[in-house]
Amino acid sequence: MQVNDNNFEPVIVAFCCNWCSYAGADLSGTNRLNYPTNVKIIRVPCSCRVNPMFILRAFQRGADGVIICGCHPGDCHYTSGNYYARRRITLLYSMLDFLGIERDRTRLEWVSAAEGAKFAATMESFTEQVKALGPNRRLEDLRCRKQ
Amino acid sequence: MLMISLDRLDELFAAVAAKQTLYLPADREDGQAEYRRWEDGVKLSSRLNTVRSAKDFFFPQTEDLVEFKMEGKNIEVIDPRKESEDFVVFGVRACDARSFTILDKVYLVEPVDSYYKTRRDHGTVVTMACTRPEETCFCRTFGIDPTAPEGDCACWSDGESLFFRANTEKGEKFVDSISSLLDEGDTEKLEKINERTRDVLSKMPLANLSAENFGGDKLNEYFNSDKWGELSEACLGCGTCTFVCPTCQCYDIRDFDTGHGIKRFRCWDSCMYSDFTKMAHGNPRLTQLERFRQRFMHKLVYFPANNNGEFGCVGCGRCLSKCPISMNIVKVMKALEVK
Amino acid sequence: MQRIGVFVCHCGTNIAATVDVKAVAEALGHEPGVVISQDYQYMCSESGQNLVKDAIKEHNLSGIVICSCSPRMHENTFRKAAAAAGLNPYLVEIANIREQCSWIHRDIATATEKAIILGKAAVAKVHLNTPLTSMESPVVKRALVIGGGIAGIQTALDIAEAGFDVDIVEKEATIGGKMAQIDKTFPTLDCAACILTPKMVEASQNEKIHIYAFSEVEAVKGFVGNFTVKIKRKARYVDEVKCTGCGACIEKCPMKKVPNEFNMGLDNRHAVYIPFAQAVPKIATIDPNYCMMLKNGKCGLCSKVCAAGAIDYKQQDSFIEEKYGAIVVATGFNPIKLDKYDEFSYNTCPDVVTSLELERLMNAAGPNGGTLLRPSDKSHPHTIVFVQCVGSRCSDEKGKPYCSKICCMYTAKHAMLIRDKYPDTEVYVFYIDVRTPGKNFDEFYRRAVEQYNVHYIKGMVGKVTPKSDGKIDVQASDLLSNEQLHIDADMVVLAAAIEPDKTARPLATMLTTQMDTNDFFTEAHPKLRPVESATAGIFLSGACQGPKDIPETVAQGSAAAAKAIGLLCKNSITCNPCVAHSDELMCNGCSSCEKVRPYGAITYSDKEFRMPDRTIAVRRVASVNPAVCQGCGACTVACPSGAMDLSGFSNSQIMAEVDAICK
Amino acid sequence: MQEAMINRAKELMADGTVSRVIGWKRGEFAYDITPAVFETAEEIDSDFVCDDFTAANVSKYLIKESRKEGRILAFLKPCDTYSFNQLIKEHRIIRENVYVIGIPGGPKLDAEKLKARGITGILGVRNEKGTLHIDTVYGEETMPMFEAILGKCENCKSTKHVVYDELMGEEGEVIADSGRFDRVAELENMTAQQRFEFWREQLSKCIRCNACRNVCPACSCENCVFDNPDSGISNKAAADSFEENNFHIIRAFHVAGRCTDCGECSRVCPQNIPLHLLNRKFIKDINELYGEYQAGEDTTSRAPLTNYNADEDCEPSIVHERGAE
Repeated sequence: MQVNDNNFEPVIVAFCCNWCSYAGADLSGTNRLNYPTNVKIIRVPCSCRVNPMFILRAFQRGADGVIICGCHPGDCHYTSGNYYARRRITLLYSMLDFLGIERDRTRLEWVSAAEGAKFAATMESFTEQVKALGPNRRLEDLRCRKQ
Repeated sequence: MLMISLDRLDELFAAVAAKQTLYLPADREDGQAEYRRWEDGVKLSSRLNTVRSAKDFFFPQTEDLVEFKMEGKNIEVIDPRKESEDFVVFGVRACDARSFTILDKVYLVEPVDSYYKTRRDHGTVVTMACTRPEETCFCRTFGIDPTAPEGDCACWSDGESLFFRANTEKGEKFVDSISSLLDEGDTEKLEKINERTRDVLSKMPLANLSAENFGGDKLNEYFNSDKWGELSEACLGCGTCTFVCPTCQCYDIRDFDTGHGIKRFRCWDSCMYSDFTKMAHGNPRLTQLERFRQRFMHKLVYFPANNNGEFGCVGCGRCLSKCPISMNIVKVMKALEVK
Repeated sequence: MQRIGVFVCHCGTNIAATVDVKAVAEALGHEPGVVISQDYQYMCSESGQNLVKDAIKEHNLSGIVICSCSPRMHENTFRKAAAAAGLNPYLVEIANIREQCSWIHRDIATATEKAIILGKAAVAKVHLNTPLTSMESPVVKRALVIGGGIAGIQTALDIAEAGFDVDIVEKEATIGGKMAQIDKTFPTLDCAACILTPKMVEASQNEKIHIYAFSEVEAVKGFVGNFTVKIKRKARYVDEVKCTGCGACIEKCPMKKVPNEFNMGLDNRHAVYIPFAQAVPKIATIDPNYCMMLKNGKCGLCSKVCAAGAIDYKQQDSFIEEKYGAIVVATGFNPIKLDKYDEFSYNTCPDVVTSLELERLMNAAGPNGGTLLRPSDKSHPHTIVFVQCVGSRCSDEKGKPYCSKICCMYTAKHAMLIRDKYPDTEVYVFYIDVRTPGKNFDEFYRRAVEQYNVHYIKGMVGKVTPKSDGKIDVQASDLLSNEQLHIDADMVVLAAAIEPDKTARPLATMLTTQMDTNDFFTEAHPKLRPVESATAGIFLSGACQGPKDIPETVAQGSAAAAKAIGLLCKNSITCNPCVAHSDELMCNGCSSCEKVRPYGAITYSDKEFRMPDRTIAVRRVASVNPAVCQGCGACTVACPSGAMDLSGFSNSQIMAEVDAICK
Repeated sequence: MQEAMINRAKELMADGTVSRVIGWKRGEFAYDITPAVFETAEEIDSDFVCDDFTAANVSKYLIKESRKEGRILAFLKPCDTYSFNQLIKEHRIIRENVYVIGIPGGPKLDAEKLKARGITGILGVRNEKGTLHIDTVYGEETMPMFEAILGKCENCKSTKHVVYDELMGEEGEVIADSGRFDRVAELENMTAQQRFEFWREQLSKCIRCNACRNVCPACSCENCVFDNPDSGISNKAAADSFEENNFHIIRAFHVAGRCTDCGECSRVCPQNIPLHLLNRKFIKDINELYGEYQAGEDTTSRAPLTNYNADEDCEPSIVHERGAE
């Protein structure tokens, strides 16, 4: 069922915390570090703001991959938000895996405000990873599929 | 009567399915039966009381009504219906067959529901007489004879052969389409089986349940009964009874934003839900007691009051076996009945 | 109906070179609700801002989207511009098409396509933005310092200096803390009392400072700028106002065998006592555990001799409640208990002492009047062994995983002082590492080794055994020469690890501040906000945040004071309006949100509600204090019913962005 | 046991300790038991039942009942006490308004397992030494009792009551080797494709009747996100396979760390979807990743999802390292 032609351009949603990862994304821009246009960033105050509903919503609406980026453990602007996020997201990803959704469609990465290069590299590799999987068919809403 | 040997059923189904889609009750792994599209290898279940009723074929749980597409400031309205294909629903019990009569009274009166009507027009209902009723069966309470089912075409099994009788024009067409496979057979054994079925039914726990004291006459008395509180107190407010019910006909209409348009669809609703009939001003039935009462008043009082005494229940027994807390129309009738 | 304006910035060629800004403006102009969409060279310039302001007025805009650089750069600029034009500043959204688009992509077609999608997401979000108003919360111009050691004293003095009232709550009978017990300070060897006591007096005489000694914090309510603190004033059985501190009661008290805590139990005091001569406040305290009068009603001598009539055997604990704008925690430290270190014979041999006990043994006001004598037989010790890292840098459960930081230096000090005063004494120091980062610290240590010939031996002490002849056998290994050593010592001094005071944990719970696993208070940011706790309005001073020497403690005390002063200077605090809020009708009162709140902004109360089924019900519901909430959103996900949502980043706003990006 | 319960209930009502009793009321057949509140000794005498079919967990009803005037007596099976305790922890039940009597648990029986064997026209069921004698209109049928055990009792986690005011019968214990995670592990060891197909087949049966949600003691929200049009994910029917998945994922996630594994969700599912496996997956993950945790065991501990361990918590990438791809 895999549609794996080279023209496949995945839609990738990246939730980035305002204080570290969003700034890290800005830094990769400031340093002109290229990463694929497939990645579209949504700014959230903290990785702990990311509700599993948002992730599922993205897949419903046609995302092929979802990545969450937050401050490194210990560096959360709100001291502990990313620790809660880490548990929640671990369990959610594990559940998606349990339901047979491809593991490589989801990722969580800690990116600091100084890690512009890491941000770009992460997005590059994640996009490649999702591209290799082909379009999300297992967790999409057929009604939302582009015609 | 025309008949076919039971070992030739596959041949029969193949012949039907060659011309139109055929659905029939088939066994599931968990021991329950469900309607399945026939294909090679699908066997007719011995349990005709499927979890979901045959209502699904004419009034599916969700159904797209219309689509809107927006282009700039223009809105394009699209009818999503494709030309419906003919289909056959096989193995419908007498109670379920009667449910179509009830649904027809709702959907085929003016204004006619064209979505429902299209499906009714294209579907042929082939019923089958019951031979092994369950303790939850009480169709006879509503005047249904499980050994003489309605439907476009009825059939009976005597354990060796399957006998056919067309009841309608559509039924005749159905019998014609398979006539090459049918032979004339003797119905003597059949009569005995029907007799035994009726006998078994009279020994069932619910054999003496009567609906004669229900109907529109005692509307206020039933509505104001002090029994509702006790009856509804354990109700979870889930929709199981309504969704397995062959006669529940309520739906909600919702819009779904697909990102590139709007799909307007309808889906089953349940009067047990707290947002049922919620309107701009709020909700007319705010407590579970009122919602619970609505369901049974509708089936036992309002519906017959508006439909020449026809009850909104066919006694199929699904809600009896599926209610998570085992509260059901039989318990309601027994508790409520005013002689 | 929304009337949205879209403004696409060229940023010179920063954006325009890789993104077709005209195409972006054109495409976004077709989005629902968008009534005007234009591009401009430099949107952040004065004229660019005017363009935005004019459009807001001219088109009566209900929301604007700026497609430009990162919101981290100019979000505030455009919010101010919107406000100036009469539009609520929170009806502004930024689409980051520079850092996150034009600067990272090279192909114009794809970059433009992405910019349009980012713009659409911002438009979708702004549709759901609501006007937000920053709340103003008044600040009570009074600070509370919890702990009256050198950290607390310094903080209080600095805050008072700035003109604000400040209260010190000290659980002991006198302020002064650990520093009052110390003999000399490193690396200058000046007398601790000589530099501390003037500060104690200064604090007591400062009319802005009020000292609640022999008191404890009982409860804390409220939030930044507006805390209400209940303080327990423990009964001294002496009227603080009447007592002159003359000491007549102490002289007459027949109960003389009470272990003297101030001297680490190395000598005795009376049942009525003043901890030490320079105590502040200098008020006598009766110890109810030993006072005959309080125990069995027989005595009453002190009451008879007190000319001021200050003795009050019937005194009870009393409580006062006070409001504060800021709270500084300065609860300090204690050496750990050495009960578990049987190998050092601390519990069995009186000549094995801790470093703090040694301070008292050497202090002129100590049990021996400043002459170093063995506690056991009051003889002069000739061989002294110091054992470092007793319980510090310890991997097992007996000790602490961290370095206590001060031990290396005070041991060098002790060794040097002993060698200086008693040159006939041999001093050995067993160490794992000698850590001397700090101004003049390493020079100090080297003096001890080179000038005073202190024997520093890298190695561990395995066992300390008292011998029958009164000597102590110290069995140790020298790691450098790889030898086993036996030293016949007269005294052994253990550098016990230090730990936060036991009162810190319950206090942290009251203050809703965070602690690490060692019970040190956690700072809001380890590098950038080292003297603030994560809870607004709570500041950290001294060793309660981590092991510190005196200069660091004083520095942090002043830093905490500066932060507190910064807060107290304000008449009110402007709160970030992008905070959580709870829909009380949907709240289940399950407390999930309360568990993940980092700032203590969520509280519960029972409220009466008219329920959907017409009944009146009392329900437990959460409410968020917008002055305390910092808007992280942890609670919104913990809440299963979705009652908790975050202004500015609401569920529906984020989902609208998701939808726009994915379609 | 039933008689002892009836006597004790009447005693407690007579001496004024309680004013009402929540338990189970007999139905038309041998198995159709309804949870019910009894207000008089007569009602109890005539209708109160506690037998092989009284499987329903009455804890959730106590949210409402404990807020009514007067104290209510609740008979709780071991598994029910976990739900009860969890609801106490979440401040949903007012403890002092409930008098809890711990009663022995199951195994309870599942009438559907009788019917799945073709046994129908059931008039009565007798349980004799591990064999069920089922009296039907078609004659007597027998089957081994263990084959009729209700799904939720098959891997009982504990026969211990974690909360009660009074205990009837022997106190049990936590069953360490219940094997309740075996099926989850089996699924984990399948390929992603097989898991996907398994769950598609199961979840496509869902009719969104909400029975699982409405019976669930952990799903006690005033207003469920799936009913709330403002939540953005409300829906009434699973109009697409995504919504079938979404509902069950979100529901399991919302009760993760709170679900006591009482098994009511699977018991009430009219389509026999093994919903408890989703909850057990979360419980298994929590136990393995964050340390053993049993929701409802106590009323004070911090739930795994409202807690963290800064140094020891694993990264989400652990998903890549576990089980089959």
